[in-house]
Amino acid sequence: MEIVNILTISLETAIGPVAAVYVLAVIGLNLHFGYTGLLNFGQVGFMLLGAYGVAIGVNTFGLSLWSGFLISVGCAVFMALVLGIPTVRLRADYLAIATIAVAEVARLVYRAEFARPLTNSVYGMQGFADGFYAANPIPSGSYGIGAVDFSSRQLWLMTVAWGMVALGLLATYMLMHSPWGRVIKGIREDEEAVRSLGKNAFSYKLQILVLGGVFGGLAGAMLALHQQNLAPDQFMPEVTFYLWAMLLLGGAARTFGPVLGTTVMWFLLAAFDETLRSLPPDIMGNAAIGALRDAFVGLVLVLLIIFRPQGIIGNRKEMLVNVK
Amino acid sequence: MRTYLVTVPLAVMAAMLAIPVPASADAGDGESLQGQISAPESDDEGVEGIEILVSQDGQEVATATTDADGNWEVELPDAGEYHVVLEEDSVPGEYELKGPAGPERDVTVGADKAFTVVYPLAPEGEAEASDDASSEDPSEDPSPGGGEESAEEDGDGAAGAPAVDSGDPFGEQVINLTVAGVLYGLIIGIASVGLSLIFGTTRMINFAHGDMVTFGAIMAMLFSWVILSPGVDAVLSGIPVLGLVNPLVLGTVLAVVCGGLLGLGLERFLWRPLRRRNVALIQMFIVTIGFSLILRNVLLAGFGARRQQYPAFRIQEMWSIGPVSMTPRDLSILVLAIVVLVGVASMLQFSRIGKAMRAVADNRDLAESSGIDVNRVTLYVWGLGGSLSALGGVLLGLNQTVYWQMGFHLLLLMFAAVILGGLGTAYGAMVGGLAIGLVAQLSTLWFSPQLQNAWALAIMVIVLLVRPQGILGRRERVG
Amino acid sequence: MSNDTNGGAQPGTVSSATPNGIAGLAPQPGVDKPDPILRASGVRRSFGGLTAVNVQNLEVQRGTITSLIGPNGAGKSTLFNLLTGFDRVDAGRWEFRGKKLNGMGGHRVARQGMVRTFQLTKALTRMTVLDNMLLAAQGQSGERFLGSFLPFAWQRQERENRERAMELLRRFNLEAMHGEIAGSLSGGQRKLLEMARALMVEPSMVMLDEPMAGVNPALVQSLLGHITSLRDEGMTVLFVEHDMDVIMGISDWIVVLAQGEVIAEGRPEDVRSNSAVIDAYLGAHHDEG
Amino acid sequence: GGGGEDQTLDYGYVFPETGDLSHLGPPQISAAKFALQEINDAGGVLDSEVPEIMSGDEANDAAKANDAADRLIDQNADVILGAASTDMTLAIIDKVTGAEKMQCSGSNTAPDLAKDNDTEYYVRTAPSDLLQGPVLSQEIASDGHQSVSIAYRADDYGEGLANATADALEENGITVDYNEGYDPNAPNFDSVVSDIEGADSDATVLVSFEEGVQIITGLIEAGIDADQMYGTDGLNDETLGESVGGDDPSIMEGFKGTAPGSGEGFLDELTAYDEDLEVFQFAGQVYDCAIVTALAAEQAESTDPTVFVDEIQAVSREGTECSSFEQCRDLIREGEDIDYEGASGPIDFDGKGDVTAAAMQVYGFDSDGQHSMLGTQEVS
Amino acid sequence: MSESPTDPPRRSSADDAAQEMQKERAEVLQHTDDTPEEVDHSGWLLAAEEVVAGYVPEVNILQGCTLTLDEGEVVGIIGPNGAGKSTLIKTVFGLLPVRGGRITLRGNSIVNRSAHELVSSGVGYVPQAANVFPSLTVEENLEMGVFLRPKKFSERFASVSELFPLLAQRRREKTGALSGGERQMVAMGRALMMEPSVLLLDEPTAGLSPMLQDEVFQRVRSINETGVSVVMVEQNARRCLQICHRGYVLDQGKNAYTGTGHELLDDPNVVELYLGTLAKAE
Ligand SMILES: Nc1ncnc2c1ncn2[C@@H]1O[C@H](COP(=O)(O)OP(=O)(O)OP(=O)(O)O)[C@@H](O)[C@H]1O
Ligand SMILES: Nc1ncnc2c1ncn2[C@@H]1O[C@H](COP(=O)(O)OP(=O)(O)OP(=O)(O)O)[C@@H](O)[C@H]1O
Ligand SMILES: [Mg+2]
Ligand SMILES: [Mg+2]
Repeated sequence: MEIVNILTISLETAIGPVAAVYVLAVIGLNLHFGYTGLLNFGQVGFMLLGAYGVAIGVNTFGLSLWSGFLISVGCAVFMALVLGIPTVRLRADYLAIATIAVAEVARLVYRAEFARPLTNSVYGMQGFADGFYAANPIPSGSYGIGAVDFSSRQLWLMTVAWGMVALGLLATYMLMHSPWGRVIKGIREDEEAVRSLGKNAFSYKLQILVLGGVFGGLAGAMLALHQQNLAPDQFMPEVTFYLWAMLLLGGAARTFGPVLGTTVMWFLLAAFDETLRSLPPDIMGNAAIGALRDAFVGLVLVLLIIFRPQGIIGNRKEMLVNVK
Repeated sequence: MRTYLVTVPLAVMAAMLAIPVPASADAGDGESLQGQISAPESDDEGVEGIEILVSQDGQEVATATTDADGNWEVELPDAGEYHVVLEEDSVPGEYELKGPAGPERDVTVGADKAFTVVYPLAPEGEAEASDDASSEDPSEDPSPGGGEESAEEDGDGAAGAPAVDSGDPFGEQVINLTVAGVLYGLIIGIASVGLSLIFGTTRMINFAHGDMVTFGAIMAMLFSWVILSPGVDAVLSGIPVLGLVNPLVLGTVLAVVCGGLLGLGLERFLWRPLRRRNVALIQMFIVTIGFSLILRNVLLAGFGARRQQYPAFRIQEMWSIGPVSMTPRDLSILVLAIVVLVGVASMLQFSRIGKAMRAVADNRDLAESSGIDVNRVTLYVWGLGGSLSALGGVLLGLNQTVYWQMGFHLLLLMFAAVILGGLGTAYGAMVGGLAIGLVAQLSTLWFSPQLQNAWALAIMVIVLLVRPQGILGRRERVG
Repeated sequence: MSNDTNGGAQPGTVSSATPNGIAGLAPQPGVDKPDPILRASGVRRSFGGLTAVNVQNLEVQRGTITSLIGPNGAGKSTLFNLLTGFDRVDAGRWEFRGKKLNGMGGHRVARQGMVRTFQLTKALTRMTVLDNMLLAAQGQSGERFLGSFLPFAWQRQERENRERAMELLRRFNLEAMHGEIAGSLSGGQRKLLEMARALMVEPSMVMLDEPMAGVNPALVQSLLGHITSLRDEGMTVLFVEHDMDVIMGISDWIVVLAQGEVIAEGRPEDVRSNSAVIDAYLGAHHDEG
Repeated sequence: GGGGEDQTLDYGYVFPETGDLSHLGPPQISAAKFALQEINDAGGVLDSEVPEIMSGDEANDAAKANDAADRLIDQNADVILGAASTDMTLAIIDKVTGAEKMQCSGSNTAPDLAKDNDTEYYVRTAPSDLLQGPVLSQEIASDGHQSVSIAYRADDYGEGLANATADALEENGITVDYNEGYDPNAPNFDSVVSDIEGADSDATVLVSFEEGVQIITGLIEAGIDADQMYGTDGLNDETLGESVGGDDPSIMEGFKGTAPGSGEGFLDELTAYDEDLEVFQFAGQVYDCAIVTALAAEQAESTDPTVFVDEIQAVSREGTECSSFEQCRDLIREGEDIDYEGASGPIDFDGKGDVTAAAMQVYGFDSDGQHSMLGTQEVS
Repeated sequence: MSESPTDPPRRSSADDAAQEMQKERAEVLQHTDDTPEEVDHSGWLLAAEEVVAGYVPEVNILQGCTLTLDEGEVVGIIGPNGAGKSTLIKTVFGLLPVRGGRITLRGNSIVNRSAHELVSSGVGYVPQAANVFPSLTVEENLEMGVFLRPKKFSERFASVSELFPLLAQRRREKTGALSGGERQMVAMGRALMMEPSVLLLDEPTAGLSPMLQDEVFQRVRSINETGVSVVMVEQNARRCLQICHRGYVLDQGKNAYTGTGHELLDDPNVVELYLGTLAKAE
């Protein structure tokens, strides 16, 4: 396949619906880690709950899509509280493992056989997104500039998802440039000091945990709508690590970090994948190609950090102080 | 539970022979219905004289009566659907029909097929209880209940087992699972000591640790293949000492060396340069993710996706030590793991280099200022961590199977073990590993095995809530 | 060593000017004060076998500078931790401005108007010095989640706070550093920031844990001036320090802690001549004056 | 590529190149390529050569599978083979069929798929578990076992087949003492072994892929003989004897299982085509997918899926039997109504795109531990 | 402040950092090459001349500082907070990269020597903050002091615990739990364990009770009498200058005043700007 084609596909991926979904989740992570310093390694858990919120709402309880969304948000809030109330007092690295564990337990429970009536266990859920696409105001067809084009369904999804992203960015910006955000950043540095100044660090941590979790939940919900299908095993811990990579690539504690990191990462991944696939098959055998592709993703991550440790728009000075 | 097999290993063979020769399927041409009705205590002893009625579309096709061995057979005219009824009146008084399926069955017999219809019997009066057990949804009926009952009613005494019934099956299962849990826990412990050490000295969460575990296991596998390959084998058996050594022992040693070298190489050529450039820890964490992807997939490409077991360690006979039974393989894992763990913990606690490692963990600059060559110590830590993870991999591979994701699948549990034990404590990984291993295994007494990881992780979270600093960790003072 | 501290040019360093009703008090451990702002009794905390704090009765007079001195490990910082809700007592009760504080979390204690600094400084490393200060301001409407979305509602307040913060920073010689991130401050500068930040809260009582250790003497002097003037404006100060010149120069009242217990209390001159204090703390060198 | 614009029939696949099920990828990929080669050797579809198959990786990850499907649709694939796992099929089915592309999977066996599926663009050549369960159950019954423990990998594959088997067993009066899933990603299966040992049934059924090796080993060590164990297609593996017993594969003597069939002749040809293949699961079914869709296009004289989708059922049943692309194509050209008899079975689609009949193999291990076919059974 | 999304991505990339490192190393190497000519050019035991150093790239905290130490001397460094005193010590001790200037020990350049190498050639250092290993016990902390000569432990331990009896009493306790002053004792104790020939102390008396401060000053004096040369940063400036042979006043990364201890104590400018009038030395 020629280079133009590769670039088009990569570009489509970078601005496409999946990228938007990931940006949402990364915005949540940025609130958690970037600004508050909470090592949340369970963001995928929020996505899981959010995604299943919609699906369960629509499929199991027969609610409307919008109530499904409310359930998503509700589930994310619930998880944030369940996770937060007991664990936010943990040391940072302990919290990291605790969040991973909770997310993983959630996945295992959602896929367990006893959860079948609610989640359809390992079979996952389908057919809950019709309401969303029925509400699509964009006439069907294909829209695009040049070779980059999207179907009306994709476009509808992208409009909603990127719309949420815009709201998320706006919220991040407003919050973090306000005294509220200052307290949050203070907590990142030293919770005890903040408490000694009369701020209820616990409550702030819960607030941000809920807020970031809601973004994770919305991301999950949008992902569910995009795929029109859900399976518990797509919410493996690795997803969180990709989110982290995107956040750090963009630059933590920057409003636009999540957007940049995510789109650049998706672009690279897609370009890479396409290039490999466009090679004649005799260069790389079938068996090895998949493995090597994943290995290359790893290599890209390593190189990105080596050459730009603070991220695309990160602040190197802050990073240096962080270590010393 | 078949303890008797364990107490007398040779009985394994006897037991195999004792299993009844199945009534032959696919016997002859043409369609037929058949079955064997045996007495509840014994699969051998048939029950004679039970009548079976076969009909099709309400028309009687044939009847049959069980012979002395309990066998019955009905030739059918054609493939198709038949209705089979067992005359309950013909069942001898001391037995009754067991199970929810009841005396009447509708069966579909394929062309040229002999279809077997099963009518299990139970001693009079006991059928009710077992009806209840099996009528429950089996998935909601965890093993111990079901296991207990079936163990009692089947008896399976055919092999002439002494005292099968005297042992409490649930108790035995507890013992079995405890042993398995301890073993599993020690393996997790060994594999995660390195993680704990590395985290301790560099504050780095090494996400690639699981793949380093896999690396060790696969290296040992490759080496033992090489050693077993005819040419090398011939050479080695020529050398007096090496000839006697099990190939895996040599393979393990080499794998541990390779693991160590991998660790050393990583520190020297990746982490040290990154640290020099003041790359923050969280960024390094992403690098470990990247490296983990690379290593895992290179192993996949090189080794393939299949599971393998170490040659010459596949199936072993159980040894029994009191109520506990385990294979010699598992016993050696147990012993080796304990020795290594205690060794490492004492090294950390008492030796000079161990103290230096802890000092570096606390404060790199100050350690440097005390005359400790921090870079060298970090190098040692990575070397040691790498070798221990490789050893953990070999042990896990011995106890289970070797495949490209084995360590990766263990990773979360290793993290849990390290955290649970308390970071930076010498015995932390050991205690944490044991706790995780035991919880994972024992949880299956009550819950489905598919949730065993969930329980292990949940326990970790719960313990952290009570002791945020881990089991052995100590709280830091404020102000 | 001479203790002639009155020679200083700074106002208010005169310890004899005790305007706050403790002039006539008997210098006894645990003596009741006429107008205590803080009153603690039976406060006990032990770590394993070690009883770090065991204070039978301690009252701090409103509007004074009270110093808490004692040998290393006497339990001063631990007492601070207990009183301000950063550690849990084994036993005891204490009240501040008549309100019982037992079991109250650190932030709620601070909101009551009792603010402390930490001996091992806690600068908010990756925030600027100014942000460190602004964080300390109380009652900011922009610190509420929804409030933060209404900039026009909090911007005025923010401006005022900023002015006050700059004013304080000037006092503490940190004005030039206001835009730097706090992580790049030197050891002494962190102490200064810690203290300035505590004052930014505008507490009714400030508890300073060795604020002057590592601060340049010339600056110490001007800071003491500032603290006395705050006292004169009505603030209560509880002060832990090992620098006798500072202690003797500024304190209205001194409490001596040793092995967790109050062994002496009194005006500087009482304490200086107390033989128990000399043995336990000051050492021979200091009784020359 | 394709659709209505040009005359080539474009194939793409979504198979596991990476991820947990990646060992299932190579046989399916090879089978698909082999089928295309056969088609091209016979002159292609509608006389134009079928282009190189486009690849897609399902990676056992719904997001990646989606991506792969998106891309294939983007590149105008007419027929998408896959996905291999039911999960991943569910992940992409709405997208693929919504875009009016033909999707055919050779390995989706979950019974519920037919129930949920109301599109004509999706067909599967793999038999539903509802067909396999009873065969396995009969095998156990005819061996005289009256109580059974079932351990299955807790995923869409294992749970469906285990429950289908359990139902069939209980219907036939056999007690199911234990029927539990285990986490296929668990690093340790000792507890599964211990549970089965504790249940003390006459026979054990393992619905496993490769991790079954580990459980079998444990069971044998615990004193349970291989002839009390039954497997499913996941364990239908020539090398199982060596995997378990090493130098002494005879320890597997008596182990039996059932699997959807792939004709022996076909496997020989496939091995000749791709010598590196170690696993052959579902190769025949995928091959049939490729051939049957090509035949439908021939019959409809169009490579547009919206047109040839209507012919899929027709070419698969009722008519003159034929079993290779060339043979069937020639019959079509002669105007005959054909009935494609595939490498894996009769391939007769019902209205829901399920095969109504399948060849089920019973495999077993002999006294040398060698894998052998004990028989084939057509079920419907 | 901490965020400016509108900023164009900063040019200082990883390359900058790499370049920075390289530049620094190149300079370092250049100096090493120079050393043969410089051997003994000054005769100082320890000499840092025109040192330039800093933490963040492009920001120099030290802008040409000079510090010399003769055999058997006690040298004090005083100055306002943030002057760069600690930075100077850290740079001399090899904990910060040197960006310019020379540092020699007994005439040999030590510019690119790592700290642990300096320790083995007889230099000891007590940092200002974070000067204990919190998760090690008191005893283990002290052991770290004699890390390179473990055999000496018991002998040295006896003499250190004579100075700070508390250390012996609580030898099995984790340092992390100790009070600020107690930690300071551990830190001092660690340095005294070393028996170095050059001792760099950064505010050794901060947080100690007056009695112990006296002890420390006396002890510094007495170990100096045994031939150990000491560099001491102190905010307890008067006391420090009283026992120092010479003193430096640092301000804003540069030397402001230099002289013998008493010269500085008597210099009205120094008193006004750096010593304050609150306390006067006897
Ligand atoms: N880790 C750091 N990162 C960046 N800049 C720093 C760092 N530490 C110190 N600085 C800068 O270096 C300057 C000098 O710091 P240094 O610690 O040397 O001061 P000092 O003279 O020891 O002061 P003090 O008496 O308060 O300890 C400080 O003003 C600060 O701006
Ligand atoms: N978390 C803790 N665990 C164990 N012991 C502790 C803990 N916190 C304090 N201690 C002990 O309690 C005693 C009192 O400590 P504290 O910090 O209150 O002393 P201090 O009076 O502030 O001393 P300094 O003047 O040296 O700061 C010390 O001996 C210390 O070792
Ligand atoms: Mg203190
Ligand atoms: Mg300093």
